[in-house]
Amino acid sequence: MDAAATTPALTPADAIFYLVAAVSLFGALGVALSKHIIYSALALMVSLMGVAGMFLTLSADFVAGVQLLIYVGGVLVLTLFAVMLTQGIQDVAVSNRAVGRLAGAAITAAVFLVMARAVTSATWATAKEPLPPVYSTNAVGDLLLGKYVLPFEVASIVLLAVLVGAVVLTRKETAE
Amino acid sequence: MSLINSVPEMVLTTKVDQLLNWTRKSSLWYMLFGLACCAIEMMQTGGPRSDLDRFGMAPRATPRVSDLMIVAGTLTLKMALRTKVLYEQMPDPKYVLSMGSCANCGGLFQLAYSVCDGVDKIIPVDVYVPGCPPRPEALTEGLLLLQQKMMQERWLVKAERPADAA
Amino acid sequence: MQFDYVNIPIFLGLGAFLCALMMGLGALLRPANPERAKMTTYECGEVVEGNSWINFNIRFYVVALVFVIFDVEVAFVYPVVAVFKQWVADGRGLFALTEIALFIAILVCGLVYVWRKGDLQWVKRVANGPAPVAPPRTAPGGRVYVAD
Amino acid sequence: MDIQAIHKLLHDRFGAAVGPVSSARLFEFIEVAPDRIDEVCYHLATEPALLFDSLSNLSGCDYPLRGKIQMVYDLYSYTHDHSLVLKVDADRANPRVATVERVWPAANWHEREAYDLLGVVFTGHSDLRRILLPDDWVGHPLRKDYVEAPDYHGISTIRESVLNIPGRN
Amino acid sequence: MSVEVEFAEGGEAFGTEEMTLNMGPQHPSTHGVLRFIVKADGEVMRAAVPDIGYLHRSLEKIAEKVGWHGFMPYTDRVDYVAAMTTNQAWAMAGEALGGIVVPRRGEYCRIIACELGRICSHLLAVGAMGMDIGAITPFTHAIRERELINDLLEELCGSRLTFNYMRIGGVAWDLPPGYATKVRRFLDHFEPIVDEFDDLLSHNKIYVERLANVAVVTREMAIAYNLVGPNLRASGVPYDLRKNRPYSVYSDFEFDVPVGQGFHGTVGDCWDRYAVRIEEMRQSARILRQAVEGLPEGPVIAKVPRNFKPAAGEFHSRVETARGDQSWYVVSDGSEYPYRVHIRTGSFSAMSIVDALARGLMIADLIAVIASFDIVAPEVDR
Amino acid sequence: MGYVGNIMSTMTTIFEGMAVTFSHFFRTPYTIQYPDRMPVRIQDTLPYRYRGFLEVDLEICTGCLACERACPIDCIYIEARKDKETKQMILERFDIDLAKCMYCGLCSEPCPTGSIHHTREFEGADFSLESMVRRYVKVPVPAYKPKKAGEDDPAIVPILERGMRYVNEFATADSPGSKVVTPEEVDA
Amino acid sequence: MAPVGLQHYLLVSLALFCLGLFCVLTRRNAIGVLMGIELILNAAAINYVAVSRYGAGSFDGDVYAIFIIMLAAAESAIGLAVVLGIYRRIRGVDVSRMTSLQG
Amino acid sequence: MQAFLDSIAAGMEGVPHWLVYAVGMIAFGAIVVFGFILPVAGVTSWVERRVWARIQSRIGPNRVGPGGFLQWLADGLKNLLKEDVIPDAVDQPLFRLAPYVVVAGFVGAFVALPFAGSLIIADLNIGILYVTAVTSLVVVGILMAGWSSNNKWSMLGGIRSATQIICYEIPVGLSIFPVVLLSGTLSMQGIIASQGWAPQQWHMFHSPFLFAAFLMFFVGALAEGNRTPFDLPEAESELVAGFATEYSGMRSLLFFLAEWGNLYVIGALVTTLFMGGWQVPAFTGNTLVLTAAQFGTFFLKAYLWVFVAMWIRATLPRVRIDQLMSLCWKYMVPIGLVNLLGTAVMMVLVPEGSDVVRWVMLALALFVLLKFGLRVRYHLRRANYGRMGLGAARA
Ligand code: SF4
Ligand code: SF4
Ligand code: SF4
Repeated sequence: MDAAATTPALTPADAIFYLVAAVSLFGALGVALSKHIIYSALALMVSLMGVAGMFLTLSADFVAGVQLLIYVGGVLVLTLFAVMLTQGIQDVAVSNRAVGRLAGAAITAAVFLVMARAVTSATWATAKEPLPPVYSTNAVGDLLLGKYVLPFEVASIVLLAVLVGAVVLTRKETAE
Repeated sequence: MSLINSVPEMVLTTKVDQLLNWTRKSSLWYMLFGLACCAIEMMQTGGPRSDLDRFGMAPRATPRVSDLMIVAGTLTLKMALRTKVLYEQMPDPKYVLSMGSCANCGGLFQLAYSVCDGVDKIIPVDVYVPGCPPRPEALTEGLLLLQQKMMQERWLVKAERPADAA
Repeated sequence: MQFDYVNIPIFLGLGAFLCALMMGLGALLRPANPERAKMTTYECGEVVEGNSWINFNIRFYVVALVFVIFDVEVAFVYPVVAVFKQWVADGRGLFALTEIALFIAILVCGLVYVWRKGDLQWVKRVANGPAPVAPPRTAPGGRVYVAD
Repeated sequence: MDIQAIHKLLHDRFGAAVGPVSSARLFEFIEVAPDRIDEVCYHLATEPALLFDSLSNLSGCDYPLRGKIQMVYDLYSYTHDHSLVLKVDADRANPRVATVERVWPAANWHEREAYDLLGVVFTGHSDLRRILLPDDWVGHPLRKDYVEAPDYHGISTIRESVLNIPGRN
Repeated sequence: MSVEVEFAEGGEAFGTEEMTLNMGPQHPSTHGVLRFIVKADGEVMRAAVPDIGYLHRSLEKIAEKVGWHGFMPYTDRVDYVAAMTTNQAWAMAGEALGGIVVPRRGEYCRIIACELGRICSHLLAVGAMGMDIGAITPFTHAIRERELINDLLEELCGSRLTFNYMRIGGVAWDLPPGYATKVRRFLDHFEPIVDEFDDLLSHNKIYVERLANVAVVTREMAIAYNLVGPNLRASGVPYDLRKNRPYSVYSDFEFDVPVGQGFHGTVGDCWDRYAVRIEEMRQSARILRQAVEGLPEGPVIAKVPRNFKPAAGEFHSRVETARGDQSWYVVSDGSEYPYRVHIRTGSFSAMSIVDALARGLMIADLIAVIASFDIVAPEVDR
Repeated sequence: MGYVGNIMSTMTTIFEGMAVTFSHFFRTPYTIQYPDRMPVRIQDTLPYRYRGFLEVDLEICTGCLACERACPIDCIYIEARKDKETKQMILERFDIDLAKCMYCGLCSEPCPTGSIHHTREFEGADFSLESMVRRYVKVPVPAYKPKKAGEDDPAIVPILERGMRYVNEFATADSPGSKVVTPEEVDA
Repeated sequence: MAPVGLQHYLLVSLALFCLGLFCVLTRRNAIGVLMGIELILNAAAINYVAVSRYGAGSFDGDVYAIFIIMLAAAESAIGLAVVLGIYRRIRGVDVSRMTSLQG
Repeated sequence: MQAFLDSIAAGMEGVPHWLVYAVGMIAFGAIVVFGFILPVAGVTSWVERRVWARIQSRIGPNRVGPGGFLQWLADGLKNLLKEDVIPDAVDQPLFRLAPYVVVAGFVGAFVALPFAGSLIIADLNIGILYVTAVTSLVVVGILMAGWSSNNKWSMLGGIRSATQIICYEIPVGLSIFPVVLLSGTLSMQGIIASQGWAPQQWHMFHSPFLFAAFLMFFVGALAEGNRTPFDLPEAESELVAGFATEYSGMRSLLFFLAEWGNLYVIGALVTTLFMGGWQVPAFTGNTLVLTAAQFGTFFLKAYLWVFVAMWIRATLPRVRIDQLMSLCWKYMVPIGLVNLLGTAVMMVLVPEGSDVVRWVMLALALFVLLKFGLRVRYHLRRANYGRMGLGAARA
């Protein structure tokens, strides 16, 4: 929808953007703060879907689809399996945690401020308008078969390695 | 916030009550609870010849989703305790139909040392069906009787449920 | 295009709303008298033994693991097959075909590997195993008298 | 092989532990001492000539007048297609019979049942628990002098007849 | 702990905890009120300990209270799926002790009733088996055929399930007019239905996969645990009381004793137990045809005093019920009440073997095992 | 069976099974639409021997208590006393507990006149057990006395005939088996 | 408010990144850490896409994003496998005791 | 739909467009959810019971409303009035949330499902990918339900169900690829447009590979929908009611709603991918009539598969979990890969596909149908208890 049609205050597109951004950040907060690991996993789901939304606003619909397919359908489920199949995996009584919450918050805040400064101050080549919505799947396909054909194949090798590696890991555990 | 038994008697509320009763009686899900010989007849009642499904009555595996507990068979003392638990795990509104002499009053096993003569010693019974075993049609008749009883109940209106035996 | 996608959250919302509506209506009309006994966990009428949140068999997890890898593969192949027709039309079909074939071939190696290693087997012995045998006859003697 | 021959074999081996061949009118049986029954059965089950490979029934019966509880072993051999009945008289006050569970696994549950209903203790049995009745049950119902408990976990076991018959059951 | 490693890949080593599942007493699959305490690791069972007695109706004690004639209706309840055979066992005990000879026609009536009952029971067994494996239709079809048999028996003795048809000395009612024709008509209809069962269920790939090679019972194990009837025969032991020690008039009839062939798997697996039952239905049909053909004339019951007092003595009465050799140990002290009755049933021994079989199988298989043994709760508990 | 073999056998067997189930769409359903949508009352389709609820015809009850004695579980209760002057049996109570009865038929077997007999009635579901006790004697009635010369009272005759027919259904040692139609005979 | 531009996306992804970082720093158990890492990877993916949209105006960003997602999946697969392994050994997942990885 | 809203928006002056769009979209969504999904799911439950009943030579629900048609309504209302039990042991928030996630996940699939040529909520570019992706929500929901119930049956059921669904996403995805190869797009309408209305133009009959893909897709979809022979999670004889064991009243019904609705989704997908979707010959110029015809065609085609699913459920036993896995990984995945490559090769060799193959495939299919008919006739001839009728033995 063209921005001209409405008041400069807040175009629907922008509204949608803020919405999804809010969703993903909210989810991320949940991940960071929630007590029970399962809840953070579900918060992660929310966040991931928010990110998928942002991909959409960037008219990268295929990436969004993949995000949904792999992250929510794959990684998240895998995580849930791990958490559900091994109880007590989240409540381990340990004295020395990596970093205290406060410290962690401080560090994070610092990082955020510095980088935010950088982001806002730097001038980005925003001259170009975002592309008109096109059929991104085919574009990606063409790239994968053409420009990125080597990474494409490498990816499959990586996957192979991961598959074998992970399975071997689990089997090593089982074997002993 | 529930409207149950809190609305004054009105034509409307009576009508609504009838509607609610109608839905309840037209989908009476009974829990699979065959205990002895009568269980066979209960199966046959669900079977092709006299098909309980006609009345929208379907067997259910868990007490959580069932409205009716058909106590079909001899209730031994060992089983009686479990029966109570299962009955209590059913969500309201729940009904109990006692099928066969054993469930009614112990029947021929009143002579036994290990049999709880009568399920009504454990849980409130709504309808008794005589027979040993009651043939499928007899069970069907008992269920229809139960349906009649359900139609009498009042939900919205300030009134006691007749079924409130508990 | 974003217009199209806005429908997705709307539908998800509607789905949730559907549930909310049902539960809400129900809340008005359904009886509620929770008793302690009613709130116990169902276990075929028995008293529950132990929590069900336990360490489950890892087997399920391994399967999920294999799944994730192949899920990624599927995700990769989607765009490629989508453009394949175009490429064939442009006469570069053979090249694309080889690429896809190579990609899949490599993954098939993985599949074959886990298959051979028996990670797709659910349990090592479920059937075909040695049939259980009756305990062997043991000559009496060494009496153990139970106390009474 | 007929019962006389079997009895001869057993008698030669176990002597006094094996009683004479006596008759229960419709079948004949051999009486065995309660603490030797397992050895006798083991012999019967393993001796190639006999090879009683299955215990087809194990019943018990309470004789308060004789002060005995009698266990009846009904053996059958699928290999030789012959059968044999053994009897064991246990003292009613303190009935103890050696287990044959290790000879025929089938005996396991039969003995548990006999323990449950008759109170016969099978010495050496791997897990001698009640099998039919709940563990907290009192008494052994199949004893002739068993009296029913008035109630079980608050469930009364008596039900007055609706026929309210004066002065009857 | 070697077992874990042998069974479930990565059970113990991965610190998997065992999950204790209570299967039953109220459970859709267990036939009647049986209970199994299953120790499972994921889907694999480490143990499945049966806990029985939820239907213990103290029949053996009641027998001592109600007298010889009065106990007949109770025998119906020992095995309510095929009550006729239990009737017969009790009647035979009484006759043996009382020295009564049953008229030939009476024996024929009994056999007709018993074989109908056997078909009835096997129908339920195979149907329930399909049901437990997840096929809902065969069960209802089995029920449908049962209804026809019920009609026949109802006409014969006035009840669908608890027949109380036999009396010590014979049977209570003679065959009603035209019965032979009706039986024959039923068989003409029924035999194709069995073939249809084969097409619908028996050889279905999924079904076979679920049953073949599962819970194999070797010949030795079957004998050691004293399995009887179809379960024993499925393990390849051709032993059937009706053939090996013919009681009643079974010696008059032509019929085969089906044994497990390991058709789809190993001899003695679940599928064999199923197949044996299917085949036995056909054999029963054969017997029925011959029985209604060669029906002799004459009375159906001998003279038996109303207060029947057999001379003191003991007897092992054994009949081949649908669940196999059922052995009754009956003691009479010459009074009008039996002194002691003990019933050893097929299901009891079948139940005692389950634990030994279940280790290492999957939870789903336990269901198949129970079903394949055709265990009926009252027979186990009595 | 090999890889392909598995697939093929799966296909074919499932195909066969589907054919069987599909054929049932062309077969008439087997259901009897009890209670309301039936051509005839189901009771009338039941066989004569059906053991439904018990019924007592007091007109022909001799008060011999044979039934009460025969019942293994005492669910029949009869009170009969002999009238001093008329030497007449008077039935004062005749109760049957249908909730306890096991419908075994042992009571109707010894009845000399077939007064107590099973009907083909089975619909007795109710909300209470008390209502299942059948009390046949409302007011004390004199028991029936069989006459040497056979029954002549027109009011009793049909009932007695019914009773005797019922009794005759039970096989006795001397009842000939010829009641049965021989296999060759086709049934009407 | 200015119309949404590249900077907005960058800021959001930055925020995501920081939250992920926070997770990684403060989470006590390894699975939490893995989740944090996933958040970070997401942030990166957003950057790629956004930049390539607004900057180059091409689809290369999408491809990168897909590769990142692929890597994230791989990482979590391996990571979880390791975590499970350790947990099953020392009954508890805790990065501060990762030393038990060697051994 | 966008065009339609555009026209409205153009018509309305003064009202901000986004408002019109928002209202319009929500309205359409509501129509689909409450006017289509609910009734279809409900009626499906009733039809299913009737179909089973007939196969089991029963009658099935026929008392509630005309021919029992209102049975589903009664069931729904009844469960609405059932007490809502939430056991103590459960994890409350997740337990309450799970049905929402499941239902949302399955309703979400309808966004991309076409109903007719011009009737589709949103013809997403990644339509089919989206549909497969959004089902993963259902997995998460089921896992939540199973875990939060803190009941052993639920736990087993939930894990089983999740494992099964995710695993079968692979074969399903693989069997979608050949179609995508042929149509060169992921969008639903695009896929439909790349086929014709005539059977031999359907992807199904394009080549043996496609037909195999079609079978695999259907089987895989059944497995994803937890339908027999893959209904392990609700295996009543083993796990009492699977992950829904502890759920009572409305909550449990919501799961069933998702299951029944899912049936239609399966049918619609099969129709779209392999059976030419809503395509009808352009017999009239009237758009309205044409759309109606297309809708009818699509619905019937889709419901045909719903019926087949019910029929299968009434016929087949249930597989064991390890067999489920080996079927997926050892049979369907390899075959799926072969399909993919085979189709690709074929496209390289004969880019337009060969009509000969199409006709041969069609002929083969018809032959199988004929054979089937003959078998049915044979079974009817052999044993028809209809001849016995009521009280055969009573006579
Ligand atoms: S009432 Fe009769 S048929 Fe029913 S369970 Fe009791 S004894 Fe069996
Ligand atoms: S039918 Fe049996 S139980 Fe009933 S009254 Fe007669 S004898 Fe007693
Ligand atoms: S009913 Fe028959 S048996 Fe009973 S008292 Fe009367 S006459 Fe005698």
